[in-house]
Amino acid sequence: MDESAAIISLKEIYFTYPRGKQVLEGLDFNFPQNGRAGLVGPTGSGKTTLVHIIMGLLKPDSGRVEIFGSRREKESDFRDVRARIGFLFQDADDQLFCPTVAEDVAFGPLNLGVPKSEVRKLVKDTLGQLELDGFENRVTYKLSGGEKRLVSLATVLAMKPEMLLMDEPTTGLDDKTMERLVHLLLKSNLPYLIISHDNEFLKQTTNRIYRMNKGTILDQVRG
Amino acid sequence: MDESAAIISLKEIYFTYPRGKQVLEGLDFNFPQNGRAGLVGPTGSGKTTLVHIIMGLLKPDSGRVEIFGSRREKESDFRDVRARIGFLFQDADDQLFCPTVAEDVAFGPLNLGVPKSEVRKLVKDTLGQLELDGFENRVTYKLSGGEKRLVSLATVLAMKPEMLLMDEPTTGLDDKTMERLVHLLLKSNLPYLIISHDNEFLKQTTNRIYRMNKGTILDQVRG
Amino acid sequence: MNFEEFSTGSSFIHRLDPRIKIITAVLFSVTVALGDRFIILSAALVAALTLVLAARLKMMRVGYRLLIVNSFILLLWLFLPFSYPGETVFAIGPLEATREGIIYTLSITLKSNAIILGLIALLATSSIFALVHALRHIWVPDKLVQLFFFTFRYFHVMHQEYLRLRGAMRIRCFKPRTNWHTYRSLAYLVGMLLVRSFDRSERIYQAMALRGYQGKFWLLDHFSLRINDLVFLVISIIFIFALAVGQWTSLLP
Amino acid sequence: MHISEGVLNPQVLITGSALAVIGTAIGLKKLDYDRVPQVAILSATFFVASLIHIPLGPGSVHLVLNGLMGLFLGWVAFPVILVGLTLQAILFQFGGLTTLGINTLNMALPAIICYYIFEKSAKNNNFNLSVFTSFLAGAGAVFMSSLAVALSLIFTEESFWPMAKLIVLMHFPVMIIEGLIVAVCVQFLKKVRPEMLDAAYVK
Repeated sequence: MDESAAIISLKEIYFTYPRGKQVLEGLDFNFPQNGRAGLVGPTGSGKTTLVHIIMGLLKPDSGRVEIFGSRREKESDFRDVRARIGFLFQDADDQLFCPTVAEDVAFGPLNLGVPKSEVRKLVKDTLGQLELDGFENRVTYKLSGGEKRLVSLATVLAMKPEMLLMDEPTTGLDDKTMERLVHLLLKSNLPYLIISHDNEFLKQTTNRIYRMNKGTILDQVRG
Repeated sequence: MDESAAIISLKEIYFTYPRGKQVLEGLDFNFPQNGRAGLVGPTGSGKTTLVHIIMGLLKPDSGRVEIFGSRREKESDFRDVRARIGFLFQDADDQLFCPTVAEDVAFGPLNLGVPKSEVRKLVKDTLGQLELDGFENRVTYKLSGGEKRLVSLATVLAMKPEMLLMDEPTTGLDDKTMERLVHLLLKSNLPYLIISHDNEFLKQTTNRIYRMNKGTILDQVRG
Repeated sequence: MNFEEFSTGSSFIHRLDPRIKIITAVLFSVTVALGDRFIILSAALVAALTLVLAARLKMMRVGYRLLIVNSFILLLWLFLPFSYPGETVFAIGPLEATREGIIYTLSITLKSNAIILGLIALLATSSIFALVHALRHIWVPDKLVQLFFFTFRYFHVMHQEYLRLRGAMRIRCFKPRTNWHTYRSLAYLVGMLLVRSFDRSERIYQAMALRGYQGKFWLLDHFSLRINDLVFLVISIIFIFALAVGQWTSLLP
Repeated sequence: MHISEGVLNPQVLITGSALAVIGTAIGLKKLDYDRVPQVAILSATFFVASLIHIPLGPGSVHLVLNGLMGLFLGWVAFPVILVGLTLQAILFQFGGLTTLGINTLNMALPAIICYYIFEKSAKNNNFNLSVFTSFLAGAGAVFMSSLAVALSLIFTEESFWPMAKLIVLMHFPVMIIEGLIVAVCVQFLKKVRPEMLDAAYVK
């Protein structure tokens, strides 16, 4: 693959947790522009660690992290990354921390400096895009599991990301919400990388699978 | 099937969640003695609800629950059920709460009144049976996902159950732990019912599949 | 488990601006707590009861709440009438109940129930989230309001985790008794909940950082006072003022 | 350990509120904005834990856990306890609005005293020392709180004496249980997640 075309390019990444368990051992990873891929592997193989390194939530012991064509090292380098890559947590409850849906969706844009006057429209549009019209004043913690997942996707999309990273987005989803999620992903024109155990879901949404194994990645294109 | 030979016999079970969603609609289910079966169905079809009803963690709105030949209605009726059916939660983290492996494995037997002097040996034997020798003083919280799964199986086996119920036991397991689990199940002589999405795993461990659909069960024997 | 069982309803009290309800509840509670004249306390109790009725709450549930809260008051009845000095009315063995003691305990009972009913009618009829928004609009420090909000938000999440672990203990035949095994196991349960809350708080903090959190929580406006709110506020203030006048002047006999 | 509305006299209520405001202000000052979510989730967990019934003979008691809160939070225990009590007042009508100050003070002050006396030794690596002092922190905080409740009543009206004595006596078994639970809980955390004890919740 042409590395210059990669959104994310990791080289020789090593990472060890404070308690001494090494999880990444010289990992190389290139994520292409317009890629739509799944990331699979058993629990503890380092999938979550990897995406946390991409988002700058963990710092590798050594190795080179390049995202959107720039080298990323310091905390400040990642501010730009976080504004441009939307990250969906495994547990939507971790992501929804504002009282109402509208405030949660507005939180990111307001932090990015979008004026309050525009945010209201942005919130409405984003919710509309996910067919969550009228959810503005719903109380986040009272939403169902599926609704929480979609709203947390809305909080991320409201920041107008250029790419999505998702950690097990299908956990606990009923089939209907699952279908909606598949539909939304397919009609969006964003590249994305999805950590998932759900092969059926990956088959529908991605055209490439990366398999993690012993701290490295095996690339594996599916027809 | 001869109902008198059933370990579990459910009749006309209805169950509705507080939020108003009906998940079981007149479900009938007989689980035979020495059965080794899988329970499959789309997410949200009520599989977990069903096994929680069997264990007495949820009470059906109406219907008849008969387990080991006795009708079970009150909380106290289920105490005996819980001592005799070992239940493995979907998420091992929800099952393990003691600081060390030994204490977690000893918890069930101590509740059943096994004298302390015998518990130590029981813990050692159970761990040995799962090839977890020497795990006694390991901190459960720090185990890997696969190890946690095996330890939670140990906490259940230490209670000498007459049957196993497992909710998605393979989620996130690496291939090696998966093989170990298959091996352990096949060599045990316990009947079991496994909720799983993993057809490969079910093919190796079970000889009958129950399919849940719209709040009822279709029985389906595989050759 | 529904922790906000009175907050869903459509009575005019439910629809009042929570800022108005908070202000009224505080003024009412303080006035009644400081008062001691029977007629005033009785008027307050009647007013609070009227509000509860107007809120059309399930009276069985309100009664249940009162019962629990009055257990402390019941304890007072076992002691105060006998330990308060004054003129003896009746005696049980060596214990002599005094007129003054009975009056004092009765006044505490009236006060307590008036305020509790007031709280049920005014505060329990708003969702915590509405109250949080209201608090941010009045004099309460923002950091405290954030703490209040987050505590309630994650109370539900941690309560679910608690129920799951408790279910896992039940599945393994745990039956709490007065013994060391029980205490140790429950201590482990508390410890495990704390560990999980710690891990979760790290994840939430990360989620906030990823969305550009820089120490500021934003407030989108939700409230606009309506005529009903103002009418209610004016009537309540007049009523509470009347209570105060009755209490601290000699206008009433 | 709440005192209901309507029991205490104005002097006690006002003194309690004034001191609680000061304690809360100090606590909030020592709490960074960044730490609010972390402290709040801890406080939510304490709130959940206080709902657990602990069997005792034929009845049961609830955990108070203000000693444990003190070990973690120091002065931040003030705002955390204030928040907890406010929620209980709104959701269950335990305690009330005018008693928020005095009830907060009665629980938070013992927590802070425990913080200053026992924090270092409870987190010490010496097992026996840690067990002993965390037991004392758990039991001591409950004891001091029951004493504070008793004093609040007696300052209101001397006739509360017999009842005040009973309240302190009734809390003796609670003290023991609370001490045991806190001692085990601290050892649990030291073994399972020692980072948590080192975490800086407070400036």
